Amino acid sequence: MSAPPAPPPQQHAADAPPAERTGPGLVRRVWASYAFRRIRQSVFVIWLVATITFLLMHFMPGDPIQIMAGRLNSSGMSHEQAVATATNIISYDPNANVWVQYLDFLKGLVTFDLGNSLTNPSKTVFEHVMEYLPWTLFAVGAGVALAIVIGLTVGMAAAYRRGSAFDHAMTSIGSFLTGVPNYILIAAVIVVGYTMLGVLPFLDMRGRITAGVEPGFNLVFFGDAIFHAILPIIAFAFTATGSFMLNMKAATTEVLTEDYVTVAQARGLKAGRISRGYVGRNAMLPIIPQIALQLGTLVGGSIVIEQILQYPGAGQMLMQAISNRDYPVVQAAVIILATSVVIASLIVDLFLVRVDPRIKTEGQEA
Amino acid sequence: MPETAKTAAPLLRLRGLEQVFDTKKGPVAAVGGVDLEVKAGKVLCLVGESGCGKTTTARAAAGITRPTAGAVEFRGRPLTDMNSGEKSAYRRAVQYIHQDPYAALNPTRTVASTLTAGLKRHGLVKNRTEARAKAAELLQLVELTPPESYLDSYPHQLSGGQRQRVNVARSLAMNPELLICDESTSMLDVSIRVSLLNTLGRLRDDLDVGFLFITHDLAVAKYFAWDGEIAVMYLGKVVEHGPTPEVIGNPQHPYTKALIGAVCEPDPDLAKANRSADQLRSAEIPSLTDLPAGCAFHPRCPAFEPGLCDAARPALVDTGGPGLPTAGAGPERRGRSVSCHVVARDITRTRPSGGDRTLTFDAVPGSRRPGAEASADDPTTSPAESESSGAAWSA
Amino acid sequence: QADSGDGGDGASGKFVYVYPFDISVEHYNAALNTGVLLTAAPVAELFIPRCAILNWETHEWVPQLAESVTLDGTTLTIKLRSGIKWTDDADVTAKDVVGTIYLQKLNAAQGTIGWDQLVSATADDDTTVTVTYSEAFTGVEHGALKAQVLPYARYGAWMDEAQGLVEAGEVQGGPGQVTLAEKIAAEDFLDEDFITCGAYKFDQIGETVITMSVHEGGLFADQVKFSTIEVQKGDNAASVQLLLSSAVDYSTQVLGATDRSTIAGVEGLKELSTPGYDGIGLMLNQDRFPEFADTNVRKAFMYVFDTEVIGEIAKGAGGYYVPATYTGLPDPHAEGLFDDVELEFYATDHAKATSLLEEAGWAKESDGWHKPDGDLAEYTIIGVEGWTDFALSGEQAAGQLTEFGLNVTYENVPADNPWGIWGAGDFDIAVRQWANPFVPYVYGSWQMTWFTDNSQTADAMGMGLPTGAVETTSLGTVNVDDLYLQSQKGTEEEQAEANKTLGIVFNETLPRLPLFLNQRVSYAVEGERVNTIDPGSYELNDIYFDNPIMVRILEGGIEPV
Amino acid sequence: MTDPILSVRDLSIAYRTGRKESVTAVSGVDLDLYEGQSLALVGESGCGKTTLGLGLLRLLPGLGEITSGSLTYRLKDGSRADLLKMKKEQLRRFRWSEAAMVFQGAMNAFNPVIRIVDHFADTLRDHSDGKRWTKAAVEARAGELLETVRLDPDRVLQSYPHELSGGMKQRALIALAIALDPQVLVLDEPTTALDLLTQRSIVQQLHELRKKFGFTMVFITHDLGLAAELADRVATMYAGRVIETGSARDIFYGPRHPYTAGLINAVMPVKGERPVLESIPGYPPSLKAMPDGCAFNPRCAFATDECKRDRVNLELLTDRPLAMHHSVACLHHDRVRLQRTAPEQLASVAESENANA
Amino acid sequence: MTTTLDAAIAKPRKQFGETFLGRLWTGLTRSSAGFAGTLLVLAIVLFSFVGPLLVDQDNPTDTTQIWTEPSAEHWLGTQYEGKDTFTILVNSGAQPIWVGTLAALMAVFIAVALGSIAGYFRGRVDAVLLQLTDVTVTIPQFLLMLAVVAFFEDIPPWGISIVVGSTMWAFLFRSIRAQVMSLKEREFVEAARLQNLGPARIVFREILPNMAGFIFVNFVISVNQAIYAIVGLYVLGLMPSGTPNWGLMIHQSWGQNFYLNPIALPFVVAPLIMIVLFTIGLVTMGRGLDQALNPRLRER
Ligand SMILES: Nc1ncnc2c1ncn2[C@@H]1O[C@H](COP(=O)(O)OP(=O)(O)OP(=O)(O)O)[C@@H](O)[C@H]1O
Ligand SMILES: Nc1ncnc2c1ncn2[C@@H]1O[C@H](COP(=O)(O)OP(=O)(O)OP(=O)(O)O)[C@@H](O)[C@H]1O
Ligand SMILES: [Mg+2]
Ligand SMILES: [Mg+2]
Ligand code: NI
Repeated sequence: MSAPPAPPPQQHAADAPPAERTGPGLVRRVWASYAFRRIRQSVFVIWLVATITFLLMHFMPGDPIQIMAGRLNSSGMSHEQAVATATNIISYDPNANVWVQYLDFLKGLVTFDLGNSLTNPSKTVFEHVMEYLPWTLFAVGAGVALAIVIGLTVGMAAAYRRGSAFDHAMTSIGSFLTGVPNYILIAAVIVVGYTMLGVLPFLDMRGRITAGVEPGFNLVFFGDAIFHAILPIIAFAFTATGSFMLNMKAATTEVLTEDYVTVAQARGLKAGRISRGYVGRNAMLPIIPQIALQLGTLVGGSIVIEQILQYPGAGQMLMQAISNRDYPVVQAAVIILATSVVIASLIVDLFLVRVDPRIKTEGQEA
Repeated sequence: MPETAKTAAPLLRLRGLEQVFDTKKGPVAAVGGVDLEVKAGKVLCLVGESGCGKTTTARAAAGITRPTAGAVEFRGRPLTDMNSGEKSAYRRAVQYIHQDPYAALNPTRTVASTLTAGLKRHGLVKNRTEARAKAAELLQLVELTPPESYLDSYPHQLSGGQRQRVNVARSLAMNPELLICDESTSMLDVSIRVSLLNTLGRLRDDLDVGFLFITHDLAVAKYFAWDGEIAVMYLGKVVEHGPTPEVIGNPQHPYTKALIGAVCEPDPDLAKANRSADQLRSAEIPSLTDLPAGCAFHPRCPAFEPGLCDAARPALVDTGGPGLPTAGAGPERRGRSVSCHVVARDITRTRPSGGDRTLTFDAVPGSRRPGAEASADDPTTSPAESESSGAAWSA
Repeated sequence: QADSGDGGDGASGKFVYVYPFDISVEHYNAALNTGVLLTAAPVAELFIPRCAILNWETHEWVPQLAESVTLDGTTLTIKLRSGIKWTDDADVTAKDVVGTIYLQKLNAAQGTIGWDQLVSATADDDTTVTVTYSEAFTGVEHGALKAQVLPYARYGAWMDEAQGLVEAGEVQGGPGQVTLAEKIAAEDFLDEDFITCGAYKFDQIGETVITMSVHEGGLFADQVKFSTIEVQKGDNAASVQLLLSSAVDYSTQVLGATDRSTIAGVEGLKELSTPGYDGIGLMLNQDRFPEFADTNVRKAFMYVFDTEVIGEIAKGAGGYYVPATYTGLPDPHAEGLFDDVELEFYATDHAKATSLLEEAGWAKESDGWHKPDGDLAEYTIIGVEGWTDFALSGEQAAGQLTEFGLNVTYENVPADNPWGIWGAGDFDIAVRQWANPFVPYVYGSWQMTWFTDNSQTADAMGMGLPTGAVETTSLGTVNVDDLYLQSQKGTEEEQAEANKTLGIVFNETLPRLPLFLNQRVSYAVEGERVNTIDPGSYELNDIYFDNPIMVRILEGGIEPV
Repeated sequence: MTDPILSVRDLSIAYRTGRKESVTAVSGVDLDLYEGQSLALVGESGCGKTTLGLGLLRLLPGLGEITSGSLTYRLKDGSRADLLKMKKEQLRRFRWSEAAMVFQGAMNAFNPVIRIVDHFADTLRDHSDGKRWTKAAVEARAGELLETVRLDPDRVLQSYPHELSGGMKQRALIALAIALDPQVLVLDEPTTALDLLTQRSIVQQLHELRKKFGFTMVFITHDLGLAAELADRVATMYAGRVIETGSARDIFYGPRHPYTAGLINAVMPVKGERPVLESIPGYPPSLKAMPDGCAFNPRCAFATDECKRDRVNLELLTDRPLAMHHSVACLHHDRVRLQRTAPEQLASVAESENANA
Repeated sequence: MTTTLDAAIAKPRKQFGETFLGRLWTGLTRSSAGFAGTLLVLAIVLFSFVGPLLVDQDNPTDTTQIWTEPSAEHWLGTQYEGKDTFTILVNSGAQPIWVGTLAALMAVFIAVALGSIAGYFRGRVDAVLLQLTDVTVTIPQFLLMLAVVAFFEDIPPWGISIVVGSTMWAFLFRSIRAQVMSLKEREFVEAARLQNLGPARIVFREILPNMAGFIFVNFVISVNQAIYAIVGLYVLGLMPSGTPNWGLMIHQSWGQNFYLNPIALPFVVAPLIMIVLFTIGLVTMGRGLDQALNPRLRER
């Protein structure tokens, strides 16, 4: 028989709840280590993503000089001169040692200095990416925000009226929105709104802002930025709205069957309090991680949307950088995107801990 | 009671079984040193509150988990020493029946295919026809007749009791010598529970199958293990162990007493009479990660004596018992054992020469029937200590 | 920039042009040859002028910053106009021009006609620049005259460094040049004003619109009739839309057939069509398939094609023209040169193609044409991913050959480095340009025909086309290498003679299969803001290299309503 | 005492299972509950106990529907009201202040993301009738209530539900249930998921609370022992119907329905000798395929053709006051015998009680 | 006794309604929406695979017939080369459909294989695979595809399937793994383990059949996602433009501004409608299946 453990402090108060023994200090310690573990894991994922991106870029065929030369050539420069011009701009050594490059790259990663864009060497890659990314983040963010507002309310309403015509209609719309590619939907919107009906000033809406509007903290600028971003926002909102709607409906349906909701009704609580404090709050919990996931996939999927909508955001830039073989930009963009996805999910996790008290003590499985 | 003196090794023996789980909150000693044995055709019933380690013990006995210390021996052979042939024999001889009859059956497979999978796998049948015939036979054995109306059913087409019977049939397919039933009847309704227990009892008697029977329901334990033994577990340890009629009718450990006292009997008059029965000092079970010092039960124990109970862990000591040899703590020991300082002390104090058992605290609360006081058999003991095995009403 | 309102005498109104710029990546460092805001656009003539512009019809220089230009033997004398000012108020002087020339010379690719031969440039005084060449040449002065002149005030340090390097014998790719190029590439001057000396200067640079106002003291500022030039950002789609709503006056975007039909109904729309100096043709890899050496086979292929259809599909109606002669020269070059020779004209004629192939020993069987050695003839035509006219031409050509019974498929190669593929001879048949879009000198076409993509070195065979000794029926064995030199450097008569001979050789041996020539079409909307938009005497000028409308604006030949 | 506090007449409840199909989970139930009584609803799993319990407060889930009957309560102000005719807001006010319910598996009765004290606050505030419940007032009231169920308010109030053990949650829920001093308390299997010892302490507390507050109780369980422990009266349900009602002693010592008798025969006692138990043969019918006549007839030893033909209604067996009657729905109730008979003196007690009535 | 046993043996093993296919069938036909979705999918598959056999494949370039209006001869008019738009449309569905299906098959196969391994055996393999999915999920899918497409230059259609499939599996992997993990802990699996049925048999006979519905539904969803990705690649113009297909039509419509021209609308709209119909079909079919095959929904 093993030796008995050191006697704990005498504490035999009736009904001493188990949590008391762990004490706040321990909880905080565990909590801290959980956060630490999550962060360490995130850093590892970012490193892996960076390395994979580096390798992909490194072994991707195609020479940025030749590609730029091709562009110059087709815009009216002789082939020789085009190559010379491209060489003048792009300092790129295709034969450099992989390891040296990789180590440089890692060093750059740590020091946040990934060098300059190949095709536009006067800018650091971060500057370059930041030129575009905020616009996409703005559009995606606004789209997701819109989707959250619409999707969650409609989804919840549908769950409340399960089986009604409203529910069937909304569920169909939700499946439609999630099922049909968002770029197809937005293309259809353009064709119908612009080409067929002529009510959508699509061509004026392209780009980020209208000429003459100075960026700044004023209504005109924001109004204009929104005017230009409205189609991307709608496009991004499409899928997200659909999936939030369906998920929210499912989650709400699930929560509605929970005992505590029935109990709340039995308690004669007001309907509004039940739907907000009891149903909504709990149904939201599983949606929150999906919001982060949606943000990630939408930013990733912005390539096609921005292409169709001619919205110069991160997707277009990425596409451009890839076809130009502007490796540093691609790397930086991917790393920034990956990092933001990772950070978003980290934030969501940490946020969930705040809104769902159950996680703090039990759910450390992650 | 077919008596004693079997020298052969018991079917299953647990020796100092310990199971410590590593959890985020620290090590959890779910089972902390359990010695038990089950003999062929006999029932050993394990009872105790939720979380006391019954399932963990059973799973280790079934070889599902590997204990962190101690040994599981099958027919005298420790599991760890077995070669693959022995191991597979052991696997077949020891079958496990789960608690939840719904979850234990694969919803995508028919009864027939559930029953024949093991048969086919172990080459116990030659072909499909034979397998099916065997399956039908098994269904009859567990009283699912006519078998053909069940063979091609899916689990969701069966009721809970029927499913549990299929589970039993599946384990019988392996010709088991030992059935480990983990709360196998607790999800069933009373009437169905009885009939299943009766079926299991028939298997025990007719097929000489041994049972490690786990339940938290003392009534079930009493009903099914009347001829066998009961071991009461508390926080990973056996606190009382003995023949069923003894343990139920004359519990010694305060915990066992509390358990028996807490049972609600289907008898309104009896219930009314015992309404004011004693309470434990605390209703909460301590956490396994943070066990109280000394006797793990002391924070709740009505017989708690400061300085004695919270100092050291009590050992499971033999207290003897009527008609059972008290000497020789060897494997053939059939006496009662209790792990309680107070009981141990009182035995040595009042019975230096081996007299009668005496307790200094209230005996089982709640077994007093109005007007039944008169049958107290020993005026020197506490007035509460009343009936031994006297049945107030019988069949 | 303090704006003075309208500049030139009586200048008023607005001229709107559309061009796909992108201020989020473009910069103001004009010493860099690419990525500079609007300097590659035709509208650059209006704000960052050159010494002279070429009149493509007469091959005469139209002086711009220069007052006069004379090439005397190997010496080019540029006399600059005086009194022209940069937007930073400094005078435009010879020093600016010399510095510009050295920067260009140092950064120019080796082998570039005009820069290779340039020895030195000197500022004789404030307005006189003398450029010395190592040898005389048709169009040798092209590079020096057509460089956009940069202000010494901003680029002086680099200009001096370039001059020093050139004088030290440094060429493009040398270590000094590379260092300087990197230094230049790392600068964008986005925080400073763009210093220019043209008739207009930047007023507002917005994301989608750039406006320019008259730059008093700038070149021709007194002549221009518009007070504002507006450049709308727009790719094809946008320019179509802008044209539809008459929001622009002039567009040089290359529009497809569909776009053209979209805008057809716009009021006041004017198509300005100029014969191009290049076109699309096919290269046959003679190194890989010796049977292509047989001129009968080449001719047979040529007779199979319905080039009208191919041009129509690839470029749309009006976007192409079928050459008047199959001499390897665009119509403006060929005009009058071959009046006295009888040239074969390759119009669609399957019967003729059949007989030519049979003559070459080919035979048509159920599975297609078989080569003289009995093997089935199977070829793949390659185009370039994303180069739509190539892809469409290649697809159509392959389709037509297939219809004729040849097993020909079409495939795209990535746009990474098609020159690498062509140069290496890594193709059966490739879609490729023929003639030469950049300069209106005939030898450019010959270079493209015989030498570009045909270096014939062991690791880069190209087409595998012989040039030292070419068999012809009417002229016997001809040395194309020699003739090519004559067409560049000889006297005018010698050049003409050589060109004529080479034309005949081309016509008989078809070193490339010419499918069609590009017609350059641009669009103007008249009557909205602008009276008439007309190229005037610069009808033949290429819209990208010496845009006639821009010259006319500078001359004051185009006026607001 | 003549006026029942709750009166159920011919109550039927159905669940929609498909677009056009539905199953009747509770059919034609008549029940009267008199002030201060505690009634146990017993029966096998799936017989409709929970459904009936929920129905008593009109709390049926979306797919459930009361298809017929009436449900009248005598309210605190003495008036009677038919629950089925109440408007939404009326119903809301009725719930918890007139009748509260403690649910099966109280584990999930609390909203996991808000603290216990907030549950009290929500309840009190939504039934405040204009009174402002400050935080302090809520805490004081909740603390008081928790103390009546022997919970430490300092600890429990600020806890999240998952931080409490099952027993604590159950007690907290009981405290919450009596927050508005309801007249009727419906408890659905309040102890099923709990350990024996915890169960015992809860039972104890229910006794105390009942003594203190005197509420009327409907107690749903399939554990007959618990029913014996807590109930004054017992109603046995089988396949959606109440087939026997009577005082606890009637039911436990003299059941008159073969099913009730079967149930009691199948109960294993802990104390006393080990009897040989017999089970009721067969399995309960599926709601979708109810046998004609008496639903129990396929399992019944006494079944005759008549049983298989006609629905059998409750029949009053005694001429005691209505509050204490014994009724059974069986044509052969006189043939039903409990296998183990009650001890003589007890049997006589039971008989005398019957005789007195 | 023997007679009853014989009777038992003689009984047919399974009724159709209880087999997986049977449940699939009922799932597809039970709800009218699911049935309609299935019909829609079938219709488009037929249109795209059988249609080309029925339609005259001779669709010559005809410069005199560019952008004509729909007519009896040209149901959807003609396009920019004067070819019949309808013929192009008929030929455009096959590739996205089979490439998408192949990609989905691949994604599902990888996800199921790796997911079962990771979920069943856990341990280091699981940790590595999880890390891998973390990474794959973190890198934008399109970027991965772009890189691979660029890497392999001239990529054949089945290659695209592989590319798309191999970037798509990660999401499914997680849910399969989670399901296997939870199923593994289910008591019937433990029961099978106690009967020594062997890991392969347990995974394939005990665990996977319980996920068959889930897997199938996810397959349908994956087809949808694969088509999203593949058509997207075409729309971006990154794919060889050989065979006609919906994505290419959209690419041309946008790249060459056909969408601005009302006369080109049939050409522009036709592929959009086809994709919308096909995806709606898949989605409703998936929902119908989900209802039929998801045990949670089924047992209600
Ligand atoms: N895999 C495991 N990891 C960590 N702790 C475990 C594990 N399995 C069981 N435990 C803990 O061990 C203790 C004993 O559990 P066990 O399941 O054996 O109890 P039990 O007596 O069967 O309870 P019940 O009556 O509820 O079935 C519990 O506290 C439980 O939380
Ligand atoms: N939401 C529902 N939809 C359809 N049928 C239901 C629903 N809820 C319950 N039922 C059915 O109604 C019958 C009565 O169920 P109920 O929950 O009232 O039984 P119970 O007596 O409380 O059983 P238990 O003892 O298991 O709690 C059961 O047959 C059940 O299957
Ligand atoms: Mg257990
Ligand atoms: Mg219930
Ligand atoms: Ni003790």
